[in-house]
This record gives sequence, structure tokens and C-alpha cells, in this order.
Amino acid sequence: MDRVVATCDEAVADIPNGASIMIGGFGPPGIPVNLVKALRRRKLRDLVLIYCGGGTEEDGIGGLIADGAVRKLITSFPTHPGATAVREKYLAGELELEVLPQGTFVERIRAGGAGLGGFYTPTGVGTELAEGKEVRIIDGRPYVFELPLRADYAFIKAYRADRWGNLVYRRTMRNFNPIMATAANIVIAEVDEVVPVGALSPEEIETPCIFVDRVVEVPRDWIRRPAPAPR
Amino acid sequence: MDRVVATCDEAVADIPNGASIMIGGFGPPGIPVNLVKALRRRKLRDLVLIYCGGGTEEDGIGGLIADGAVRKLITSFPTHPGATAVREKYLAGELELEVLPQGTFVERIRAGGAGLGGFYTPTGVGTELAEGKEVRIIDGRPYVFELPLRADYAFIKAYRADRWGNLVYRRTMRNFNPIMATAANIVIAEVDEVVPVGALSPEEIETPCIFVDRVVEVPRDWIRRPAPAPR
Amino acid sequence: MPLTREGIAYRIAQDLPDESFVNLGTGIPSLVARFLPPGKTILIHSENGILGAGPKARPDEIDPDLVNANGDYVTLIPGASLFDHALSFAIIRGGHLTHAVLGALQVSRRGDLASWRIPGPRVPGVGGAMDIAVGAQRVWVATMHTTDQGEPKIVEECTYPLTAARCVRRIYTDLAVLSVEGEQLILEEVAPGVTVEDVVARTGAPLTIPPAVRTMEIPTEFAGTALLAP
Amino acid sequence: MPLTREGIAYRIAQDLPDESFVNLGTGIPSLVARFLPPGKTILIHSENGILGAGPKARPDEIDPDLVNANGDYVTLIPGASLFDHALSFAIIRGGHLTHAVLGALQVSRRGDLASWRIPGPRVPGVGGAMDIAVGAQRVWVATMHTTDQGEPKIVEECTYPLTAARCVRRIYTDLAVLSVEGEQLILEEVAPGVTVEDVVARTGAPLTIPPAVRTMEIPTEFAGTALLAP
Repeated sequence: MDRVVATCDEAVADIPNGASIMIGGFGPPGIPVNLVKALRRRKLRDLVLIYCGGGTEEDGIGGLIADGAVRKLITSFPTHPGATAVREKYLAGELELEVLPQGTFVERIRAGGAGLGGFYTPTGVGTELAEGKEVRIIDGRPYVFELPLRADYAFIKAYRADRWGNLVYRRTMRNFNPIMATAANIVIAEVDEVVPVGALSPEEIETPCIFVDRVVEVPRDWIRRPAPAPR
Repeated sequence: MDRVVATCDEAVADIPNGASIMIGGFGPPGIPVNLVKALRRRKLRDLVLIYCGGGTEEDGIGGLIADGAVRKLITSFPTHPGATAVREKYLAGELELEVLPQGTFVERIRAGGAGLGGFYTPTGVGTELAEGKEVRIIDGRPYVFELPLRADYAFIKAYRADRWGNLVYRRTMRNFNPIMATAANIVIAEVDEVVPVGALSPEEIETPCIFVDRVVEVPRDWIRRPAPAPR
Repeated sequence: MPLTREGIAYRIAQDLPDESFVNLGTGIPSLVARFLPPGKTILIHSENGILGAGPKARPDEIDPDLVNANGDYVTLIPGASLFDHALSFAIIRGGHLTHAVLGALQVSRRGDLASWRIPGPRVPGVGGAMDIAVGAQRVWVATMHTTDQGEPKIVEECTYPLTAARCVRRIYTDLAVLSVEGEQLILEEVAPGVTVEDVVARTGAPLTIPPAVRTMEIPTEFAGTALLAP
Repeated sequence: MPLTREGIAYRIAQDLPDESFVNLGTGIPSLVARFLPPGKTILIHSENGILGAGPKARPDEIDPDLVNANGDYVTLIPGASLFDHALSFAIIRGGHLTHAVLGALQVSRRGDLASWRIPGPRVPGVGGAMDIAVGAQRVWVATMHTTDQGEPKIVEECTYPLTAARCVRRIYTDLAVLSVEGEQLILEEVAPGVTVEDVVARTGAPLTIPPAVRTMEIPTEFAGTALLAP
């Protein structure tokens, strides 16, 4: 059961036009940038991206949007300074946006992965983001109904994988990655290092291999040398 | 911020009659037996226990039920061979039972801890356990509506804690413990060992200290010597 | 000759494909783990938070913190992972298990499963069966074809309380292998020496009989365990 | 003299009690971390999965995998823990944070908060603000009392889109500290040299003025940072 594929290009080779793709990461940590770059080389159209931010030129997600490859972005915070492509495409009417509170964004993905039909959250009641959504009073408090969210593919960034696809994260790399890994038909993980099966302790594995279909090893230089100075 | 209390008796001293108490554990692993024994010494009445099994004489939960301390048990599988007290009290009409599918049991507790108002699960549709519950068709499939579950107290068993109450588990001790730790007003953890703050790696902490109110160290002999032979 | 309980488990183990993720219920299903073909990677999931449960622990291997959902002290295979019940049932209910093998009190011709409760003055308790029955990609039942009293367990309609409706895809018994396809219950295989007529006579629902019903290929015994009843 | 942005953050830090768990928004709220009183245990939560975020990383401390929700490279204090977004928002929405300090475009007299969107042809984006506003046990706002154009930010009714209704308990500005109690907006403290009349004149909603309004006790500067405007 060897989930390792040789290159990011190979890992994303079967993604069709119109596919929905979850992409993990928050800030630089946990963004599978090399998978995104390989996707960009595919020059696809009409993609639906599910990603918490707006993307930048450096992480490649902004590049995908600038290329016109993305029809719709399901997101929470696409308004950070580097998100120029979102801004241009959205204001030009060429990009559809679905904006969710961040807790609702991740909870909808969790529901998709956990086989739930939907849930009620107190977040967003009485705001623009709840317009058109069912509101229900439960135990005296109003809640908004939210549906599960799944995708055709998920791009995950982890620290280490074994060849079966068990994944370990470090520092704040987890963010959306372990949740998105549960909620897509094909889950592709970009990792710093592939280790033998049995090398990861059963307790430290955060994403069990049952969720992971493909693993690509892309070593990062910084792991072995001092980090760059801040911008 | 020292969450450590000296004894289990001290840790449970303020629990009143009629309190609702979640108790972690599945099989022997992860049952906070010494907290349960201290609770039994309190000789309380009308307790509502939220525990996945039926309890046995050895784990003390069966003893609590045999004592008549428990008014209601919210559970999933109270029918294992050792659950004699549940059987006697239930058949005598002296114990109320609420039986849930195991995934619904844990998901209701998670919803309680995560501030959700409820969720839809496909589990139980068309069965006795969904009687009286709302069924909704979502995306063509029927789901049962389930409410969140919280308690006044949660009894948690973990392997190690630091003095702030950060918790680490080993092997199959996790089961319901990390979830119940999120869903009670007062969370009391029984641990094998208390270590200094900073001794646990940030990645290995499964239950962050924000959830934990009291920690009691109760060393187990087996950790240091060979395990006993099976029954 | 009908299969033994171990024979049913052996037969099921042959059908589990490489790279499958399987939950095994109590009773006959739990025996499947003993017969997994060595060349395949088959990971056993346990509700209490294991993916990659290994054989039962020998006395010197017992870890008091490591049991499976049946309460047996078990081992872990290399590559195993451990998690809490919320993730464990996300795996189950989210459709991530490729297979589940469950016991049954009754199975209907349409794949309704009754497995958790005998009506009467008894304590009810369901455990993870309802979640597994609705969640696994393929639910297979392992059961004796009839009760100890000779009553059919494969029936037109379940009379015992349901675990889940229309969830069972295949039924492995001491006499036969059957598959559920829509309204049809198809007789796929019979045990060695068992006739189609035997199976029909002991089944409480109409069977679809293909032109040629295969006879199971199954050895008499495996590593000292009888797979066929004497 | 009104408070500087750092002065507002300093004033808030004095009110955070020992053993509190606090989320800090961007802008003035993020400055609170610089002024935490050393004798208290105050754990900073970050939406992207940190409890116990420490000061910003010096260049030689930067870990490319460790940022806070503002995207700053940070450190961890001893006793910190790391987790995924699902648990992070369970902490937020589940009522486990004792305090959150948020920025504001407007706050109404009843504690309605508008902080995420200026209407018009702009990209909408909310992040975690709505979850934090409904979830934290005590939501405090840190803001300048008026806009750069002198318009009141504390108003009768918010005209900007809401983040959450009736969520704010206290408002800390460069001029005053106010508390929201039901329909009343109570003036608790004024900045040194600022009069009650000054605050009333720059507030867009009626204030309840207690018989004696305290003047903030705040030093002119702290470790070289001016807390009061010149």
C-alpha cells in the first residue's frame, strides 16, 4: 500500500476542469505550495477552490485566480493585503465568492468528512452572512443552519508521512489540513519527508492513512538551515 | 495557575446531589476509576451519568448504580456482561436509560463542547432510537436531528498532565476523554503522572489546559512493572 | 458440509481486497482477523480509536491501556494510528471504511439489518452498530443461516428492531454466500456438499438463483482449525 | 490627554485577570500582548491553533511553520499547545475563552458590533470575528473613540454590517472606558485630562453617567512607549 508518487505534477495529473479542490494552510504554514504550482501548470478552467484565505502570488493560489482558472472561491478571509488577484477578479465580476465565518468554514468541512447532514451554529445570526439561511431557536438561542462541504480533491501539507499516508504535522501547520483530509474524494499530501511505515508513533499520527490517497515528498531547505529574516 | 489538587476526594468534594457527570473510558482504558470511587464515597443521590457503557463493580460505575446514586444513565452500550447493576436497576424501574448510537453519543458531546445547537446524523434513521426525533431529508438522504449534550462535571482519565492541566493520553485511553473534557462546566482529570509546565511538547498535548479545572495524580503500578496476566 | 463459524470467517477473509479498511463486529466477524491473507494490506479499524489493530496480545504483550472495541487486549501493527471516538466515528459515518463485517439477528431480502435488540424486558444497548451499518462503504453480514432452533435468519421482513434499513450488500453463512441487489437476493455460492434446495429451504425470503451457482472453494481446515463442519 | 493606541492596549491589559484565556484581534487588540502584567498567567489563543502564543519571534527565532492568526511569526510560551482549526473554533464557539479583545468600526449602545465590512465595491471577508464575538465569555472592544474624520464610532444603531448583535461588554477607547449593561451604556472611566463632556460630545449614543466618573490611572509611558498622546 504505497501512496507515494514521484512528483507533484504526477499527483495532480488527473484533475479535470471544473473540479472542486480544498487547499489547506493558514498564513504560510500548511499551504501545499508545490501541489498548487503543479495544478497551475495544468492550465485548468472552472475550478472551485475551498481555501480559507485569498491566496497570493507566492503561494500560487493567487496565481491560479489571476490565470482565470477559478470560477468560485469558498473562503473566509480573502481580504489580506496580498490577495490582489481575488480583488481584481471579484470586482471585475469574473470570480464568484462564498464567504463564511471561519468557524463555520471549518465546521462545514468537518461535517462533510464525518458524514453529518448539517449543523446549527450561533455564529452569524442576524448578519449578512446568514441571509437566506434557516434560523432556528434551540434552547432559547438562535442558530443558523449550515450544510456539509466536500470536494473532489484536497491538497494537504504535512510535515512527515509514512508510505501508507499516515501524516504528522508540526507547529501551526495543522490548521485546516487534518479536517480537509477527511472531506474529499481524493486526498493528496505534500510532505517534507517520507519515513518508513512504523516510524511514526501511533499517538502522534494526526491524519490516519485511511484518509490519504497520494503522498509527494518535497523537502524544504529551511528544515535544515536557519530560517530567513522576516520581511 | 496550578490545577493540581491533592486527592480524588478533594476533587469531587463539591459535587451536589442531582449533578450530571460525564465519565470517560471504554473498556478498562481511560476510565477514571479513582475519581469514581471517591464519588461513590460521597453517597450522593439523583445523579445523571453520561458514560458509554454500563459500568462494572471493578470500575466503580456499576457500584454507583448499585448504590442507587444514579437516577439516569445516558449511554450507548450498557449491555456488556459485567453490567449487572444496570440490568437490575433498569428492570426494577429504578434507573432511567437514554440509549444512543455510539457515534451519536460522542457527537452530541462534541456539539455541546463546540457551542453547536445540534446536528443531523444518518445514524438511526428508521430505528427505535430515532422515535420521536425529527427526520429531515438533506440532499436526498434522511437524517435524524440530535441535540448537544453537556454536563455539570466531567471525569477524565489521562496519562500525563502538567500543572496547568494540559493532558496527554496513551494507546486507547483517548476514546471519549478529550471530547468530554470540552463539554462540562467543571472538568476533573485523573492522571498517572504530573509533570512540570513546559515538559509536554505543544504538538502532543491532546487536551489543552483551557478545558481542565482540576488534576489529581494517581500513579498506576503497571506503568513501571509488567502488566498482569489476562483474566 | 456446512461451514464452521471459523469457516465463515475464513471465507470472508478471502473476499477482502488488498488495501482495505475494515471494521469487524463481535462474534463471527471478529474471527475474520485470524484468516487475513498474508499478501494483502488490510487494516482493522476498532471503534474505540484504532486503525491497524493487530492480533490479540499474548500474556506478555498485554498493555492495560490498549483494547479493541470487543474489550480484548490487542496489539498494534506497524503503521497503526490511535485517535479519539469523535474521529473514529467520523471515519465510520463519513464513509471511509471500505468494509464492515457485522453479525445479525435477521437480514431482510432488501438488506435491512436487525442486530442489536431482542424485544422484551431487557436492557437496550446498541454500541457502534447503527453507525457502522449506515457508514461503511460495503456492509457484509456473517451469520449462521438459521437460529439454533432452525428458524431462518434471512427473512422477507425483519421482525426484530432494525439496526439500519437497506444497508447489507452480502451475507456469508454456514451454507451460502448471498448478495443483495435492489429487491433481489441472489444466491452466489453454496458450501461444499450443500445444495441449492437446502439453502432455499432454510431461507425465509425468495432467492434469485443464477443458472450456475458456484460451490465455495474452501479447505477442510486451516492451521489446525476446522473450516467445515464434520 | 487621550490615550495612544498603545495606551488603550495597556489599559486593557490591566483589566485581564489572572488565569484568563484571551483572543486578541488585529490592530489595537494585538498590542495588548505587549503589556500583560508579569505576575499573572494569561494565555493568548490564536484562531489558527495556538493556546499560549508568546511574543513575536526575533529574526533568529523565526520558525516558518509558526505564525499567529495575524500572520506574524511568533514564539510559544512553556505550556503552550497546538491544534487544528476545528478544535480552535470549538474553543471559541464553545464559550471556553474567558475574554476576547476585538477592533470595531462601530459599536451600538446595546453592544452590537460592526467590525468586518465597509459596504461598497469591496471583497467581503470576515475571518474568525463572528465566531469570537458570539463565543467568548466577555467581548471587549478596543478602538479609537471616533473615526479619523471625527465621526462617532459608538452609536445608537450600527450602520455598517453587523459582526454580532449584543455581544460587547466593554469598550476601551482613547478617551474612556464604557460598559454595556442591557440598554445602558455606562461611562466608567475617562482618560487623564479628558472631561465627561468631551466624551459625551464625541459619542453617538446616550451615556449613563454615574455620580463620580473615575479618571484612568495610567502612566505617561511604559518601557519607552508613550501611553498618553502629547
